[in-house]
Amino acid sequence: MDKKEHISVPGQWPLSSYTWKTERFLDKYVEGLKEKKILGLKCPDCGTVYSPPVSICAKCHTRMRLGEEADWIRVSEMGSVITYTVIYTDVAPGGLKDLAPEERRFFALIQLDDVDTHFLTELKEVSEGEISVGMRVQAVWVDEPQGALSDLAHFVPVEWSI
Amino acid sequence: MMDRRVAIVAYAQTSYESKKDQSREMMVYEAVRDLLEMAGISKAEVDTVVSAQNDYLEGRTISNMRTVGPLAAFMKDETKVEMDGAFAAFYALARVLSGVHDIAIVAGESMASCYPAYLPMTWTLDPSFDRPNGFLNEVSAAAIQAGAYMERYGVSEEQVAGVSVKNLGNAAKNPYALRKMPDIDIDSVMGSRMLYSPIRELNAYPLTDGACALLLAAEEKASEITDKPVWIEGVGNCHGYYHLGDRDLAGCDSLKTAAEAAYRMAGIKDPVKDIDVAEVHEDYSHEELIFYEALGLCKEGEGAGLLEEGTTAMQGSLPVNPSGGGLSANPMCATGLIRIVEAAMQLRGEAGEHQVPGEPAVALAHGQNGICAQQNAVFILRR
Amino acid sequence: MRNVAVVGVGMSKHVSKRRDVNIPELVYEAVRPCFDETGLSPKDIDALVTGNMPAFEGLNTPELWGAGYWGGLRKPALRITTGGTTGMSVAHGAIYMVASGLYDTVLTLAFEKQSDGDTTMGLNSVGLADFANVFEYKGDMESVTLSFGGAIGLFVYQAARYMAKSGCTIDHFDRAAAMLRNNAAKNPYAHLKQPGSTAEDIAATRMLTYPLRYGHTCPASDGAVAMILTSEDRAGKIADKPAWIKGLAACSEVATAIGEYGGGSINIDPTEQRSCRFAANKAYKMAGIEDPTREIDLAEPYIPFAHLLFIYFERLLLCKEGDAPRLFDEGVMDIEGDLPTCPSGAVMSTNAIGASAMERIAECALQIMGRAGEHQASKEVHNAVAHGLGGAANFNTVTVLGDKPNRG
Amino acid sequence: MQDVEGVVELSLPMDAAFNWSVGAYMERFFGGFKHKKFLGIKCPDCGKVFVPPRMICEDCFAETEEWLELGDEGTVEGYTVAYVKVDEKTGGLADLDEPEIIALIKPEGADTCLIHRIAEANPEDIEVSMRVRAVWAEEIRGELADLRYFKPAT
Repeated sequence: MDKKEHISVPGQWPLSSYTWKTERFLDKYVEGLKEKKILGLKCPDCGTVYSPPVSICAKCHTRMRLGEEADWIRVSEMGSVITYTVIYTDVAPGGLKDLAPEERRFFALIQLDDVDTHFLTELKEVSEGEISVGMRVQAVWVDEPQGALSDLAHFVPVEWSI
Repeated sequence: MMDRRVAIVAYAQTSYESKKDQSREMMVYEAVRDLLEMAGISKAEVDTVVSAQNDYLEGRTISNMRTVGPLAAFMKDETKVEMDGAFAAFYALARVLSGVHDIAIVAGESMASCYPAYLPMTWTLDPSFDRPNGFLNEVSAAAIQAGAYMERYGVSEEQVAGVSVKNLGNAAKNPYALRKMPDIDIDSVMGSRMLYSPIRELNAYPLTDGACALLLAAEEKASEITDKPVWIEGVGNCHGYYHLGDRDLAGCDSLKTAAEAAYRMAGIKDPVKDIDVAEVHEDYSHEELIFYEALGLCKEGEGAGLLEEGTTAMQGSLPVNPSGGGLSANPMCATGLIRIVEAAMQLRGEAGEHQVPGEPAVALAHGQNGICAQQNAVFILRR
Repeated sequence: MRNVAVVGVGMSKHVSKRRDVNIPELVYEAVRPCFDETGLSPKDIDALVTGNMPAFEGLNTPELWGAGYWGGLRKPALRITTGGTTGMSVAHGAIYMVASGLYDTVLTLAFEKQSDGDTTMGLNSVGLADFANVFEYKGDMESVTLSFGGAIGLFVYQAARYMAKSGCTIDHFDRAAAMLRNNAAKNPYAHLKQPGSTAEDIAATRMLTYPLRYGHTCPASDGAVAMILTSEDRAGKIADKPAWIKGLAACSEVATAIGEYGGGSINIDPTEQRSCRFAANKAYKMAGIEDPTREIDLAEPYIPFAHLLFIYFERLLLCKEGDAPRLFDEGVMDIEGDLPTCPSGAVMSTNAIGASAMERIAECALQIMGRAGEHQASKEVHNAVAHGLGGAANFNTVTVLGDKPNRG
Repeated sequence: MQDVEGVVELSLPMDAAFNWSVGAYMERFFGGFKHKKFLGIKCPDCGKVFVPPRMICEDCFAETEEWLELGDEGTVEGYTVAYVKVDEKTGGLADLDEPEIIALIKPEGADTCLIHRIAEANPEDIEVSMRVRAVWAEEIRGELADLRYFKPAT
């Protein structure tokens, strides 16, 4: 508005001074990933299947039973693209830089078959022209799973269909 | 002024701890689950949910975004008051009074084990002067206030310590309290660590993890849910001066105004006679004495006398903080709501070991917000 | 509910940086006109309801500092904060204060001074705890950070799915953006004004993340809005032509895209906005509106990104699902159209975040009062709908305003 | 059913940075520091003189306009002796090596107080209504840090 230098006072919000706590609902899920299995957790009340799991079912206000074997189910490694994006720019010194077509990456919200939730993952082996909402995709595992979320490396289009 | 009668029909508290071994989401979930269980209703019957949360206590903005599930607010008219929980209850009351909603959940929570202790309140300070100077924080401000009050009325440190002795002794009988001290005496308060003179560790609230919830219902629904409704008969709410240097620190004008409004609405003529039990939100022991005076429970400068003659003791004629008050547990954003819940428990005769004698019929509950109680909310409840 | 009227509206100018004023001073610029225009003073005000986007300016409860500047000393105070919806959640708080019968005349205001703060870190802090858990369980942090750089992260997913469902194209987003930029040029309070902006100009801006371009996004603004609300018996004495609150509702879902602490989200389709339809239905019912497509004359949905113009036109039940792009093409949403939508230029042109959702109500009120000036809709506005969006597109708030109070 | 015990505790090394405009009134106040003076501002309605200065008299809802030069002396209206301080990282109360005096000081001619530190004095010698004088930095820049502390004005 005006060009005059104005006095201001610097300050901080030290987010690094906070601790957040959460229940260990991903422990068993990553144990499954180590064996190349995707697990889902079923709400004991309304039956909603979450994968990755959660600790509370918002739909019916029920605490999920993390210790109950019967509530954990193995779910499909195949699913559908709910929606996707293509990354055209990346943060670079001095602002954003455009990515060349071959540098662009694809991310998608995927819903696995038999699961009532979606999650974010990267899509590979796909081109900008091919990718679409509803596209069938399947999981690709890392060679040696460690029991980490990144064991489920990315998803690729399903090359065949039933 | 109120076209509809609104009652507290259920309540729930978590235990108050210095470090809970659960997420805040699970803590909130448990409080709301217990609340619905006590009311015997399901999530489907709830119309609206008002939470009291503060993003600087949660370490994330839009802190209510992740508590939709735990609050039983999924697909509900949910909102968040970023103040003490008593103000959330005040808003929920307005929502039900409007006739748009019949049943409201109110919940307040925070986890001191997750946020950087006394820093969030320093972020309420004027960023052009007091905050960068670094001298003021909630404890040093309270100390300056305590000094001003004691100087004005010739009150001694031992007299102020009497508040801690009463409240922390009461807390020993409260199963939810964090700081229980059945054997506390004046010497133990006077011997505790000096922080900012005259405030010592046992004059100040303990950092607390905890959550509290209550259920409000319009008259026609209230009778379906409980045969012991606690009616909200009056409310007052007031914002006072910001700058500490503008205020008369020996009193609390904004509480006085809030109390007068609540008394007017509830038809309270003589608070000492008309009120049977009170739960006030004191963060520091001297505040309770100032609050007695602002609430009109005694004349200005006579707070210490009221305490000493035993009027506000558990067995006195007007017990104040039978729960132990904020000195016994202070999960910020929940503390004022806890006062309302504790007052309701007293009226229902459900306070257990810390139940006051004489079947109280009228209770006062109070919540505060901001440094040195800048904003105050007062509730008058009747069984 | 007791009838509630909007009798005063004030806004500060919105710009990217107001380094010459502090927060209470900036907000005062919106409050003062409310008092001047209504002839009221703080003596006439029974309560103050306020809010801003928490954690963006690094100030905890800035009302503690500011309320006295705004006429709030010794008044009942309420601070409400809910993310992008804040401004409307605050206004709803003020409406309930009057509707409850507790108070008669209430001042409400919302604000943001983004130039004081760190908007990106502020936004990131929404999900820090969730991302931290992904990090803890050794997830691919690169995908999380790359695909969620600021608020746009979530909205690109929404835009791509809407295109697939409705069959509209990026060209629609370009033209919607151009319409809003032109509308903003007529609004004295708007921030980003680009008179004569064309779809080609928008199309020439850089693609940030498919399918949204730079020209489809909103600026960061410093600004404030204030309103005076009052009861029916007082409204006529204060304003010749008040705007009436006819219906209000809010609805919360769980966050989409990344669930709590990295869990899965049941809010599967980010374009569905079930909570918006739910709230709109409730608010229309309160307002006695049976067919919003015919009875609503003007809409101010919360549009920080161009594709949302179409999504919210549909989710506010102003047309059948999937029809919005066609109706836009036919000129229905123009200032001269049958159902002018965002004549203010929308959040896309002016985004002092905390204030934005209250400005939707303020703009509807100005249109009903006939005081919108250059951006006044051509048709007469009897009923209007305002909307707020917040969280990870999981909070929706709706307010229906009209030129007559509810009866019966 | 065996419950899953314990929680994951998380933190991230990220902070947010801010820069608050102090506004025209505080800019002028800091300008007064260049002359080693406190500037107050007077309400045109009630006549109250505010320090630090501000745009609005909250009581009258009036815009303040008349600036006053108040010198750099004042009286102690209240105080505390600090044995601890708030740790900038953890937010906890850390012991101070030497106690520090924090006081409400009413500059001469003002109706409100500001909060600052008193040094060059023993805590036991401080009392309400004693006079104190500002001690200024050697190099004055027209900013907050120019005002180092107050000391007894003997």
